[in-house]
Amino acid sequence: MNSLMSNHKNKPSPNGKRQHKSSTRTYSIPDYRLEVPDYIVRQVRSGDEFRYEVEGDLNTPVPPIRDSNYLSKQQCIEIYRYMLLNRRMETALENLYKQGKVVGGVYFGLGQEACSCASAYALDKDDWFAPMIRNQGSLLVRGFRASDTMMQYMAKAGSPTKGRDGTSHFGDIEKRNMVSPISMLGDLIPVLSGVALGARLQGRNIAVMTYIGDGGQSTGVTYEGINFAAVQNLGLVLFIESNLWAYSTPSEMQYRVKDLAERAIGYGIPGVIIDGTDACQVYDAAREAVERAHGGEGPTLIEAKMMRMKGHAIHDAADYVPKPLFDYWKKRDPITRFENYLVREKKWLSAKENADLIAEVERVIEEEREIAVNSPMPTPESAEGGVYCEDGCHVIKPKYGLPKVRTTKSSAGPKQTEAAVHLK
Amino acid sequence: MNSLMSNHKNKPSPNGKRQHKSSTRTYSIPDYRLEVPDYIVRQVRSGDEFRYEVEGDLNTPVPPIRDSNYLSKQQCIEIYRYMLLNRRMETALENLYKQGKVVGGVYFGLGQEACSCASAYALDKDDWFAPMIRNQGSLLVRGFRASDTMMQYMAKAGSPTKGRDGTSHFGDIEKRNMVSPISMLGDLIPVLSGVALGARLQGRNIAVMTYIGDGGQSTGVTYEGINFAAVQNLGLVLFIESNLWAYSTPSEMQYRVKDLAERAIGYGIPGVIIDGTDACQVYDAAREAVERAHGGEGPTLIEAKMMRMKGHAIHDAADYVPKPLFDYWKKRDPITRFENYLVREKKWLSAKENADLIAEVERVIEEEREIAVNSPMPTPESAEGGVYCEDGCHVIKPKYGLPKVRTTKSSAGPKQTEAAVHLK
Amino acid sequence: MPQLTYLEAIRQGIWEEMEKDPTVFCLGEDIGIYGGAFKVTDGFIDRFGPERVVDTPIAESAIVGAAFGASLTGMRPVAEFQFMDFIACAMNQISNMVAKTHYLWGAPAPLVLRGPSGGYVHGGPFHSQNPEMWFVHNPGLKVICPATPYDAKGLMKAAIRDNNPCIFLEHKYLYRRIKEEVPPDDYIVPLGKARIARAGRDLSIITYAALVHTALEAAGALSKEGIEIEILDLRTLAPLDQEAIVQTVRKTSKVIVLHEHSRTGGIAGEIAAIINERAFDDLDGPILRITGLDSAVPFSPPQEHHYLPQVADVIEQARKLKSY
Amino acid sequence: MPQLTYLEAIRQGIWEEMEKDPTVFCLGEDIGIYGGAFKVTDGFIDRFGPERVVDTPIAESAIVGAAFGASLTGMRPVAEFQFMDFIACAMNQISNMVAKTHYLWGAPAPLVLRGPSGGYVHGGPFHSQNPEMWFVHNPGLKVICPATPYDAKGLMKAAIRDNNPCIFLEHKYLYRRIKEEVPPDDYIVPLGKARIARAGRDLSIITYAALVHTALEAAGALSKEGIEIEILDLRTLAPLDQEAIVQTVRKTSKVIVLHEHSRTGGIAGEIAAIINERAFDDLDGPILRITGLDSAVPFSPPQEHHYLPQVADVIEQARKLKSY
Ligand SMILES: Cc1ncc(C[n+]2csc(CCOP(=O)(O)OP(=O)(O)O)c2C)c(N)n1
Ligand SMILES: Cc1ncc(C[n+]2csc(CCOP(=O)(O)OP(=O)(O)O)c2C)c(N)n1
Ligand SMILES: [Mg+2]
Ligand SMILES: [Mg+2]
Repeated sequence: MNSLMSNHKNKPSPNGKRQHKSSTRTYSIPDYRLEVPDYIVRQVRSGDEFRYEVEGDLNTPVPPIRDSNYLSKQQCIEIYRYMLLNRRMETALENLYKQGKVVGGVYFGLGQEACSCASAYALDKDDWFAPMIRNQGSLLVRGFRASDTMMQYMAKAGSPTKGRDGTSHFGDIEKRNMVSPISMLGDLIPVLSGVALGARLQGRNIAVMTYIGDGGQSTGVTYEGINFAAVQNLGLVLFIESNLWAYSTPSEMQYRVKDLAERAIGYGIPGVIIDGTDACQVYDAAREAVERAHGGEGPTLIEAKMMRMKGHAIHDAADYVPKPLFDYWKKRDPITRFENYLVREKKWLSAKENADLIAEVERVIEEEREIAVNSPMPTPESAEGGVYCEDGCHVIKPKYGLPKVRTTKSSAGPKQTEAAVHLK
Repeated sequence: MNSLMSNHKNKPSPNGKRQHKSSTRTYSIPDYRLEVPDYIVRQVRSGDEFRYEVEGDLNTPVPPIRDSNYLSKQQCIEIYRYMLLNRRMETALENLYKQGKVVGGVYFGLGQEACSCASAYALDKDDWFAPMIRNQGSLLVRGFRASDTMMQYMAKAGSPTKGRDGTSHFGDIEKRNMVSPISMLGDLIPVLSGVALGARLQGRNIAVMTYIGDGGQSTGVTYEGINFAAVQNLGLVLFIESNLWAYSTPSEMQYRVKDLAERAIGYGIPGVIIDGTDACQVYDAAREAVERAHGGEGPTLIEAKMMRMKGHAIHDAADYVPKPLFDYWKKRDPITRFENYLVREKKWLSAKENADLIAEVERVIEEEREIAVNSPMPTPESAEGGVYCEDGCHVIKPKYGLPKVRTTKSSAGPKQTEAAVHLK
Repeated sequence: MPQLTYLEAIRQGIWEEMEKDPTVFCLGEDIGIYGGAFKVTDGFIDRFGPERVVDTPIAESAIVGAAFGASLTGMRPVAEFQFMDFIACAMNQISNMVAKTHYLWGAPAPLVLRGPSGGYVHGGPFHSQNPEMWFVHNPGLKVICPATPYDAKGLMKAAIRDNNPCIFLEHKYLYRRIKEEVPPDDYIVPLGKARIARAGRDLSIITYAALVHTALEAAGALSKEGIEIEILDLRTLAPLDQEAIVQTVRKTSKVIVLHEHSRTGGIAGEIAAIINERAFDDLDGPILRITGLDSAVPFSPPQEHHYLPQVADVIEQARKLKSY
Repeated sequence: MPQLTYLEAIRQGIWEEMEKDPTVFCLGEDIGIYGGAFKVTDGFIDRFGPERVVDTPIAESAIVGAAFGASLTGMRPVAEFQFMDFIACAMNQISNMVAKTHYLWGAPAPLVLRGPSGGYVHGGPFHSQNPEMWFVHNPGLKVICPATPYDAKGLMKAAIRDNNPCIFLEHKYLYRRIKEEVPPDDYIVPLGKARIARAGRDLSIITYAALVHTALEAAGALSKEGIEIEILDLRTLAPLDQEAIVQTVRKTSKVIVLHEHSRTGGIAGEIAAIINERAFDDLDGPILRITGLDSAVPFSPPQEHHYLPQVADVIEQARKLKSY
């Protein structure tokens, strides 16, 4: 029950009992970034108005991609392709929105494609995950089609929820092991922990991956979930997507610690910091966490630092974001950087191959768009039914095999207790 | 927005980019204890049954009381007297229970009197607090009478809630600045933060003190509240009463970190560890936290280590607690130790004075008991009314004076926005 | 008199109270510089400063808790839920901490919990909810559901001045869709008093919020068929204006209750029980319910349309009841 | 047949399901070595081990979330709330995550959330609550409230086998106060079917849980005056057995609804609405409500007695209605 990471140094104090013991404690929070940005955002008055201002050094050079300890050339290209798919799909969604075909708004993962795609890429088939709203790339990696997401946004009959919910709010417990998110932030974390608990009862240590924003993590349920996974030693792989903003609120107003990864300390679990715009760092951190999960070593908290490069959703122009922040992070675009890495630095893709890949991705997205657009709207009556799982609507059986049952010599029947109880 | 306590040491890594930066981070968690117990509790199978077992060194000598940096002789004696009152009141309650005069159960703070009494003793009159169920001593320090608590337990008409609630579930926003607790653990923490926010809007930095158990702190709302206070820099003084048990659950099954004080790290606030059976340590930590609050320096987390020396409530014989733990902590009884300190070590009280003091306390408790017992039961009809605060039932006015209003040149009327919004 | 939208009327109500009473302040997510997801508090931070327009972390139990705590010091906090759907995240704090306070230990808790509720905007299952019944069935709270700009302003001001915790549900469909003349003066609409939104003799429709407008539209159409509908706009669900309910029943003897939230356990049941108790002999036909379906609110427009009560449903049921 | 208390019957129900089906497991606070605050799971950890009897941190949203997550892998979790009052702490997880799952994305969530509810034991405002209406008004959940040991066991087994999330409210007043013969075999009591707890012709009392016994006692007394009461024990509030309600109304034409939770927004309203819709012409008098008061449940015995429905109240109202 000791903290996994801590190293308590309680030296006796030099000058007698009025002093407390040396109180220095050291912890390991690996920080894989090749650059540690140094700025803060503040609420300031300017004239009659309040606005956000950024302060710090925003002229540092763009860091290189960190070579992965695990990824092959082919895998890097595959992740790159998913990132392209992710972005093009979102561009297509933006166009569909402009054409009036989307119901409600559109949420983007612009600038966060590396985080979505390279994380999900580290999961095994039997692992589970749940996306948050910006992880539309994760869905592609897990085998959902772009048309699935597009149909969700257009509220089509062919969408995974048959029109009942939108965005990435859908799930699949049969093949792709995905829990549908709900809008309320944080509730997925204990749920994913529960998935791992269920699997473990069936004899399997699986990894369960999900995401939470720098804003969403402020919900109490986030920490109930982390703690549950920590105490139960469940294979939760939790990405905190520190993208600087929560709707219009800068992370400085969300919490007071420098890095959310430090929260791991208090839960006795490993905390790691990575550059969320570097696919290799994302993958390596995810992979190591997934391996810990498979080995029954418990949860990992990974803080991915990056920036939300659009507004909260399509209606939001993000005027409140100081322009220099956009400029800074635009230079750190995960796709451009990865492209450079693959094409120029590693020369794993020729310019021609890269262009072909992009063209292929665009073709795929166009085909998916067609499928999605051509799906009909649901009938009004399809609003009915399905509130309950009626007899025979599903066969429920343990996913990984029947739990092994401990045999004890204990009594064959339950106790007949007459013990004192709380209230009588 | 930097962590107050952290000292980030990110040395460049020696062998190239495949290594992550040195990830050691050091934090200050002052530990004022003169003894750091070393044992753990585990769930083990023994024969056909599961039970809890303690493992570790339980034969260490009892540590001395740490001299206070602040308390005078007179103040020490006063705190000692409150601790005596606290304990005798609970003994009286136990007797009342045995006589069938108590409705429901009785909760005890046995072994925790130093924590309750010396903490509340550090508050100023204008500060606020809220007790948890075991902090019946805090109530005495804040000027409530023993008969108040006794009448609550007996559900008398004269009780602070006029019979509507029991135990220490009562409050006073007029004179003693106490928020009534509810049973649900953790919810008081944001509430107390809000009290500090309200006072600050009225121009006052007050301290707001409350308590949470090693079990209750697992609730998410606990951390919503701590974070709110941290971000808003409010004078929350939060005692985590680490008394090893939450009902029947040992703290090892509640969290995975060694010391809950380490949670402070992730919130960017000071975390402190003290021996909760040492009134001087409790007072000093509380006082320093209260001073920080008064100085507008924000919240403090104080983990007080001790042991719940009875069952969860009177019905619970605590058979699940390994006996050696009781023996270990019995030697660390806060009252016996403080008595020794005052009478033998410091000689601030003669044996006679001590005996007189104890006799006086017993007299007071006996008088209070009389008052409480003689209060009538409420009438049935007194169940009605008071659900709403009707017109004229209370005059509501700011407690510390009218908030100062910032004057701006900004428009005299609200904006007429046609901005894009979330859903239209 | 200026024409104000429902949203502008709410904004004006809060603004005026903040101008008048320095103990009033706002807190919530994104309410400061951004002015809130629906821009209700747009410009407030510039006028009143970040001390009185507090942008909070995403933590609904902390928001409610902090509002409550501040109210204990004599402040009058107005806390925003970005969407009322998220109020479930603060359920314990509201139900067990805030609502029970006055009854149990006598402390008044003058706070307002406000935010957008309701459907008809394709918000999907997590941005269309009408959670009012949880709070109607929770003694100690006042539950306010305005239908018009005039009422929205007057009820908001009444709620802020009220010494009890108020849940103020702003119907997001109405925010920018309805406009009317709203006096720029200081007036309140008292909590607990329903209003006749349209007088009629044949049949009463009891409803509130967005559906008042649905009922009005249906009544207009039915009037052409010679069916004269009386529409009772409840305005507040707690306290519920039993007198007004009884009166309209006495007058028309036939009642439809129209609500948007799902049927089972809805306010129509409570109203049916009240009518049974207090006007049983006046009733000339069964009380009909037109309500949301017993499911979550689906996202897709045809499904949402089917889920939610529509003008055509009202017309059909009214005809049926008229000829009972 | 052995005589079992209500509590023992519940225990036996869970135990048998765990013996039979290895996917059934329990989680909750203090349920392991201690066996739970009321000892419902006493001895379970010894028999089934700590893997299947999981003692959790105090974190209700995590408990519900984890139960739900496990259910998605095909497990059948049975999660205990130490007191049902604390269910408010998991409201969002239950309402928005668990209850909407099947409707929105088609995943069954076969889990049981169980715990002690109800008053009459001087538990005070935080240990006496009857939160069932929040869940009745929350499509997607089943809400179960047994009145007898036989039903408690059979309904528990049905709930565990059901493919939907079930809220199972165990009335703590009944835990050790009532005993009856309970078959040691494997039987279930189907969810959604009410039962006639006593047949009568003059007047129907519709109720459930502890108040079934109150009604029975009153009926015994009234029988001596020649008033023959029919008592309908609802057993489950969702699904609600509308047929059974309509039938008893058709039979007696006079109805009292008796419930313990506070009046406004209570199940009596829903039942009144159903009767109005489906048996309006059969009704020969107003539907009367005997319910808890509209406040928190007070602690002091005289106050709690006044707050909660009593046998005398039932007798008085029944006489009144009989002579309507
Ligand atoms: C419990 C809860 N409260 C409020 C909201 C409304 N809301 C939706 S997204 C959002 C901001 C989330 O920010 P963050 O978690 O940082 O994610 P990001 O959008 O940056 O990816 C808010 C406040 C919500 N969804 N859930
Ligand atoms: C939210 C919530 N869940 C469950 C309970 C039931 N409960 C009351 S006290 C208690 C144990 C509390 O342990 P701890 O916080 O360590 O306090 P201690 O009793 O040791 O002082 C539990 C589980 C509760 N009061 N609130
Ligand atoms: Mg963010
Ligand atoms: Mg404890």
